[in-house]
Amino acid sequence: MAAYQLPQWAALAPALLLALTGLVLFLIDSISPRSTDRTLLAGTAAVGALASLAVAVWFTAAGVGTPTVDGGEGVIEIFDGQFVVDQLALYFMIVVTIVTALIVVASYDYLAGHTYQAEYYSLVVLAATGMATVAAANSLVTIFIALELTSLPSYALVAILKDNRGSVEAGLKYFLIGALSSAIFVYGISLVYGATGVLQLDSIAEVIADGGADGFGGLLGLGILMLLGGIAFKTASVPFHFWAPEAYEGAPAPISAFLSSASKAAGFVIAFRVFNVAFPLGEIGNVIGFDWTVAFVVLAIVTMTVGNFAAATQENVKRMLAYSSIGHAGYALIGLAGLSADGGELVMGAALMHLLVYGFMNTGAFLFVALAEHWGVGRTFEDYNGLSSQAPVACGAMAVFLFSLAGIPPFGGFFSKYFLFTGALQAATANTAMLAVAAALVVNSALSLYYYSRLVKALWIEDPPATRDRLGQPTGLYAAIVVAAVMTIVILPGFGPVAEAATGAAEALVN
Amino acid sequence: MMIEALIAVALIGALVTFVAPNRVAGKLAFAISLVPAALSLWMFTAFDGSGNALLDGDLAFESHLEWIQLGEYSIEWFVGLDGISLPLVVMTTILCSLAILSSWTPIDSRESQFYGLVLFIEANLIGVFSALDFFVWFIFWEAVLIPMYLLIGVWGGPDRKYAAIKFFVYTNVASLVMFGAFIALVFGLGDAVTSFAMPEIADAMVNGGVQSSVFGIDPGTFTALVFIAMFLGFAVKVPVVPFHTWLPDAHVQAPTPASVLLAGVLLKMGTYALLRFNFTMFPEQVETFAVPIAAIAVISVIYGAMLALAQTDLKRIVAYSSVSSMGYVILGLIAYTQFGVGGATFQMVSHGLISGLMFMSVGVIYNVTHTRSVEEMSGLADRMPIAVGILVAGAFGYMGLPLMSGFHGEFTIFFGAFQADFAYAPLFTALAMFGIVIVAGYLLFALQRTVFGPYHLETDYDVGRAPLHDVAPMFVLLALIIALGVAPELIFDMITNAVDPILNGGDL
Amino acid sequence: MTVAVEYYVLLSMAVFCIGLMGVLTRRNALLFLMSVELMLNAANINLIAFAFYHGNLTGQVFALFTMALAAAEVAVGLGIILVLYRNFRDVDVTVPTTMRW
Amino acid sequence: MVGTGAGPFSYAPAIALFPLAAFVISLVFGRQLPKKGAIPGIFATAASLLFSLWMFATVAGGETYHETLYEWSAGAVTTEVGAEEIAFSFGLLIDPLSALMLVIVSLVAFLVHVFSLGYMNDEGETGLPRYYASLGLFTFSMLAFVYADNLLMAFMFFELVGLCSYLLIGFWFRTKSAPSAAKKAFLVTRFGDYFFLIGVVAIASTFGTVAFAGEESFVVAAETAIEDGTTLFGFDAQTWVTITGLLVLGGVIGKSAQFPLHTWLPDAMEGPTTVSALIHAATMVAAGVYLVARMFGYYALSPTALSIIAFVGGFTALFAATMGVVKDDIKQVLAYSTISQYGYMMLGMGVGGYVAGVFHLMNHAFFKALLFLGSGAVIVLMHHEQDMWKMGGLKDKAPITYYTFLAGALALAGIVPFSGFWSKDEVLFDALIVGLEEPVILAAYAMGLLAVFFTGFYTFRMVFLTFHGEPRTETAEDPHGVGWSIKAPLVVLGLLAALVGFVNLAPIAKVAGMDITFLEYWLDGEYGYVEGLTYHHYHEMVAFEEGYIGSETTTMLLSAGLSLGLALAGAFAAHTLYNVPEPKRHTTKLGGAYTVLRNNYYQDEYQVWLAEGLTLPLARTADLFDRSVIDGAVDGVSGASLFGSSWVKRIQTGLVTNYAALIVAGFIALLLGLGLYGGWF
Repeated sequence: MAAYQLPQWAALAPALLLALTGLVLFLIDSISPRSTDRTLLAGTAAVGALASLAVAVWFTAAGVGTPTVDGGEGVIEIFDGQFVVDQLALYFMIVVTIVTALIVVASYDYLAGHTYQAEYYSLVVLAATGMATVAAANSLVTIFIALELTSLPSYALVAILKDNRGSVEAGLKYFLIGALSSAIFVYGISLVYGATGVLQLDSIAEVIADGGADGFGGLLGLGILMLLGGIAFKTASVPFHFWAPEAYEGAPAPISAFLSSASKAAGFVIAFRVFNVAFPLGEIGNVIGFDWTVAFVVLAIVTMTVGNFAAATQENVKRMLAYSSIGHAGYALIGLAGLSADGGELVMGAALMHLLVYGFMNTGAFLFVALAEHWGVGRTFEDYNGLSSQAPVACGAMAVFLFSLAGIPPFGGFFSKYFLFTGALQAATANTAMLAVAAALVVNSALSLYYYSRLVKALWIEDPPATRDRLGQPTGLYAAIVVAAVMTIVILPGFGPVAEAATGAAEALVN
Repeated sequence: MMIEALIAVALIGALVTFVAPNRVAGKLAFAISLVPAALSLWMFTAFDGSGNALLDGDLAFESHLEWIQLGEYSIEWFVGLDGISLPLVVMTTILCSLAILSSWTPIDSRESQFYGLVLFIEANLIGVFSALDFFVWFIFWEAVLIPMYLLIGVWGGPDRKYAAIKFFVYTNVASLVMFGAFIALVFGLGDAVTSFAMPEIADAMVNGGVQSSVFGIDPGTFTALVFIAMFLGFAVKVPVVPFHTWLPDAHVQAPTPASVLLAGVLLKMGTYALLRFNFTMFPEQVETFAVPIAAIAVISVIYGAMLALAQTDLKRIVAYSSVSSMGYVILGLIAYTQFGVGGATFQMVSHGLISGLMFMSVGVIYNVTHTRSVEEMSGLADRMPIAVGILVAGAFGYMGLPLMSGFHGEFTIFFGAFQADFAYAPLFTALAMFGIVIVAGYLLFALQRTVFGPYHLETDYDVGRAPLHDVAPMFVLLALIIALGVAPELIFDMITNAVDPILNGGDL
Repeated sequence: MTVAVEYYVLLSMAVFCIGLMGVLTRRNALLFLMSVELMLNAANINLIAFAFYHGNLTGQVFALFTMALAAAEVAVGLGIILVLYRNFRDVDVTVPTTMRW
Repeated sequence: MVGTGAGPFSYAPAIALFPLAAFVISLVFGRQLPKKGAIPGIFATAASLLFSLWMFATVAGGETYHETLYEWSAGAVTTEVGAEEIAFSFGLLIDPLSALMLVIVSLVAFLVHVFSLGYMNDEGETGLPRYYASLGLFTFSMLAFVYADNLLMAFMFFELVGLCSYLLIGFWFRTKSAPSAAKKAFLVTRFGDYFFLIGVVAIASTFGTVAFAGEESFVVAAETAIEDGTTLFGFDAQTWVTITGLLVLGGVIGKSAQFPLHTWLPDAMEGPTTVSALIHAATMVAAGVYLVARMFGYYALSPTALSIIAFVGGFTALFAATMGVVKDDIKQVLAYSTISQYGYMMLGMGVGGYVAGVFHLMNHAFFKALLFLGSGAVIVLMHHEQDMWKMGGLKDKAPITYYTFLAGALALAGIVPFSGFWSKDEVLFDALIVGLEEPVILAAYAMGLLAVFFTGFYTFRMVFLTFHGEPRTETAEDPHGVGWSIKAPLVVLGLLAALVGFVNLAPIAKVAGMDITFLEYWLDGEYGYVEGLTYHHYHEMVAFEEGYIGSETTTMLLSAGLSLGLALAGAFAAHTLYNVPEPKRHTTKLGGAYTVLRNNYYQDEYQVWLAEGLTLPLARTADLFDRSVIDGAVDGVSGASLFGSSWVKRIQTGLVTNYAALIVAGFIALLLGLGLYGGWF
């Protein structure tokens, strides 16, 4: 098995490859600062992203991170445990790199005639690097650093359209809320450190298990809550979601896609890892008086409800998608809410699946908005009326994304959403509070059905306005959209491996 | 692999049609749709199954394929046919071909997309009736929504957007409720089941059922709650009063072929699911809730018929009468006797054909008159004798005229329900039977006003004879209706053979 | 003579809350930013104090990281505030409200 | 003596299938054929007639036939009497009764087909293929109904003849009135059939069989149940039999146009006169009474049911006769007389006078067909004028029509020795002897007797107004001629009307002690018979006492003289009033009564009110309720959630400081909540 011969640190290859790509882009930029050779820049970025995707997939296939008992290579620890490369890490690296690749390809057209090309791509790739690193980070330190590595480029990216007030406003709000949240996050870290005296996740768990943190219950609990706050910001969960609608609406559409899919995923990997590894259920209950799942039950319900309800009556398509992505964050949170001392890999696995599928369908949806902005047809539902008559393929793809987001077969979103539902119900057999979550899921997906189909209606049913000049077919955007659509469809029949990987990753973490 | 072949042909055909040029789309789609029709007819002759698919009967055309391992539960591609599902599959394929034929005239825009969607629906409908793993079944069940939503929304009438979204959301919410209830049930069964295969679950339910309490609810209550939730979930699809209001809107707005499929097949999905899940897996609860359900059935019959009586739009009339007819089916199911359940299943097929015929006739009338209002036309028989002749025949079929399939369906249902076990069964039956008077009332009224009397038309069109490809499908349906009416045992035997295990707790 | 760790915690909490109040009340972007810095430093106080309390260096090291990142954050922040000023002729964070609801 | 499939009976199915073939042929090729499909119809009915006669002869030869031909549905049941299995099938039962009826039906059908050649074809009528196809379908259904061997099969063809009646009444669909009349006919009979169907279902699920004859017939099952005192559906067997019997009777009352479901028949005259003759006089309307005769054994078990039948019959006889008095339209008069005559048959059946009922059924079939065809001829003469006041003096212009019509009239009025007299007298006699013991029956008898007078009156009023006196219009001056195809059937029927009564001269037989009551012997199985379906058997079963005034013979002579006298009185009254050169509208002298009769006792009004004044508004209310409340609830839910949405999104004020505040607030809320939950403070 090739993975053997490689040195330990090579297990981080996906992240490293991304970092390398970022540096290469800087290099290109410094060689020809004025260069707007889109093909070269986008190409490099895409190659880098795809390369790291390939590596991540290869590692997974080769069984890196798979427990040796299952005939895998076992979890690989780097820098004595600051980083771990397990199934979860690789899984999320795959998600991140997929999204990165898609949006980089899409940006090829979106940034046409735009300055700061090189900066744009390098920032994107650096942010991706951060996310990939987050996936593997196993200590609050590394997590925080990787998180910032993700956030800082994102702030800049959102605001990159310097002469567009929307973009700037979005950047500002994103940044301010981001700063606030990271401050809270760090403070949370400090409190946890105070309570336990260590920052590496598994050591925290040990300390808690040994009762080293007894007596610091309140301190630890407050710390955990603050960590939760920082994570909620990344995953755009209530109440830390306020930045999301504006940021997504104002930012360039590919960046919105990037943030709402990859960045969200990064947030979730932290959540999964930190809470499962550092604060194992049951033991943590003895210290702080309750299991943190309660917090997630509340967050999940509130988040999905706020997201979907706010989305229902939006007029601006991008903003609707923004709110819907908040709603989906709520769905994914079920993965944590449903956990319990004795397992719950099903529900968490479902959450992982959802994040992967979401990586395709949501990215695709935002990329369609990017396409619409590229066409300059406008931002509201009315402006989208009857686009199908002029661009059937793209609109078909968009219909696929929307129906998939609504969780209707034969698209990937169906399985992930209904598995989440299933998982929630299974968890409910142990923890009745989950019934409320399941109920909320029903209500919300009914509502989401309404506003998603509203957009389908605009695209396919409404008649196009008389005055609309014919629309171009930008290669990159189309390619990205079509790929996303195809993946969204074929992932349904091919769900076996996905489910396997997800549940495997979850299992490794939960038990 | 026959079933896969059916579905594959329809799916591929859908894709091909979707990219085909509009001119040829209609003919192409029709040609393609003949393949599944022929195949299913062959399957009908080659059918060698016996017993009930869920209660370890011998399936015909069975096939398994490992798919997904979800925690300790496995999901597999599992399809097969028994005496209940086969007739429905055949009906579906035939009805789809005819629906395509009948849409040559009315559909004059975005043809390739239209016919593509129809074929896509066909694929899913076949899947619904043949899938035996819950998730596979549920995929097909839900996948029907999208094409129907678009068919109504894009090619529908003036108020189509409202109707489409109402249909879409309403039925999907129902599915969610049903899904949740069923999954909860599966978990409630605990280690008894290790997959979502319906036969396994049905077996666990019939022998033993839920043992330990779930969600802190004791097993009995829990099972009852699940039963109710699933019944409500399906009741929307059927639809049963008071969950029927999406139906008239959808029907009135939908284009003719969509109405044909909606009334002909989609409603049967609801009753079929009721039979497969509620009435197969919950024998005890069926007895417990017999009286209320029977009451609901009677209300659906009478109330639906009364509503039909009040309408002046031909399509609305037929739509509400479908509600009424579905009430008969529910009555037959709840009777829980061989004739009752068998008759209900027979009635599913029969009503599929007859309502299809009715909607086609109304469609043909609409094509030439461009109105569906009873007030705005009269004496059409003067101008289009053949089409009207078929319409009249269909109407009498709807009234349950002997020697037409409707009579056998209704009579067996009544007969089966009259001797049912639950309290006042004869009374309920007698009440429900009054539907046959009301149905005659509103249909004859409509006929008198529209096709008889001196020729007159409010809209400024002149009525001529309908083209062959409009009339031909109606002839085919009429032939089938009479065939099933004269020789019901064509399908009734295999149906009862598949129904018996349900009533005898699993054994043939 | 050493001061009990509780007092450090109290101090940091106080600083944190001051920063928070600043965030909530200040409309000027720069002051907003400074308040955030205060909160970060509150965290640093904690870290160092606890490092001393637990007798390991992890906290102190992490404090260094935090400062560095804070600096980076400020850099990006100032950039954004700059373009903010260019677009809105103001650094009042309550001015840009083109996107709402 | 029940024969096997061998022999002539194996051809029995053909009797019904010939007309079916004719139906298909006329429907498909009618346009191309000469005479537009009349020919196949004539040949088919002729063939059916021949085969029927053959069957008749065979039965006379002492054989009968009871065979299941085709089982179309079978399954397991749980019946009250414990039967486990039931099979629904098509089968033939050819016994004296059905054989006789076969002949009647096929004969009249044949004659009507011939008559149609003259009546329909000459007028350049359109849609003739439809006409002949419907006639063929009707003949098929009617014949199949006649020799159906089980109740369900009977019901099915009972429904089918209803369909044909609908189609034929509505033959002239371009008018407004015909379709409406057709609808009314079907609906009213359907209302009766509703009860019939319940009856069928009830009987089937009670006894697990619907067979008319044989050991496993429901009649036998019912007998045993009553003997064993079984409880059926919570009633004692006797009551349950009565209930089910009455349910079936619902269908009978509908089809045979008995009160209160008689209203459709007069309207049904909108159809071609030939149709009225065939369907609405001779055959289909007879189906009801025939059904009673067919399952007489079942009714015989329940005196209650019988007396109800009798009373309804007697009442209808009088009720309809009175209305017939004031009608001006010749077909209307005949329509009401039809209703009234079927009342007599019901009366006969109800009092256990099985033979009498069937006898009158047969006679009526002939003379009423004759009268209708005759009126058809008159209508041809009068260029489709039906108002008797516009006629007069046709006697000399159309002698054949006149004399045949007269024969029919005499039979209808019940004047010796025409057929009607014998049968009607027998009915009344049976009613009287039972009535002397049963007051209800006596009332029924009284009404029937009274009706005789009115019958005589309106019949001869019709004759005189139509044929006697001076012509009152130009068309009456020189009428349109009629061809052989019209005359021939009239002659045949005229002879039958005059002579057929001699097959059962009960009074003479009694007086002279001769064995000449052939029909009685026939129905009594002197020739061929099926076990349990004989007059004797019925007679024993019927629980009625019989009483006599003096001896049986005196009673009989008494009743005969009474009815004859009344008939003559009626005829004489008509003679004095209307047999004058210039008759007046004396009926107007009746004053208030006239308007009531004219409006048919407001029967239609209240039934129309039930349909349009009650049901329709009810339906409209339901519709309103549906749209407002039920659908309103559905839309309300979505409206509410959208309102909620528009409210929720307001949190997003766009002010970043508010966001910060909200975040902190939310965080603190979470903190407090969980803190309390976790017991930190």
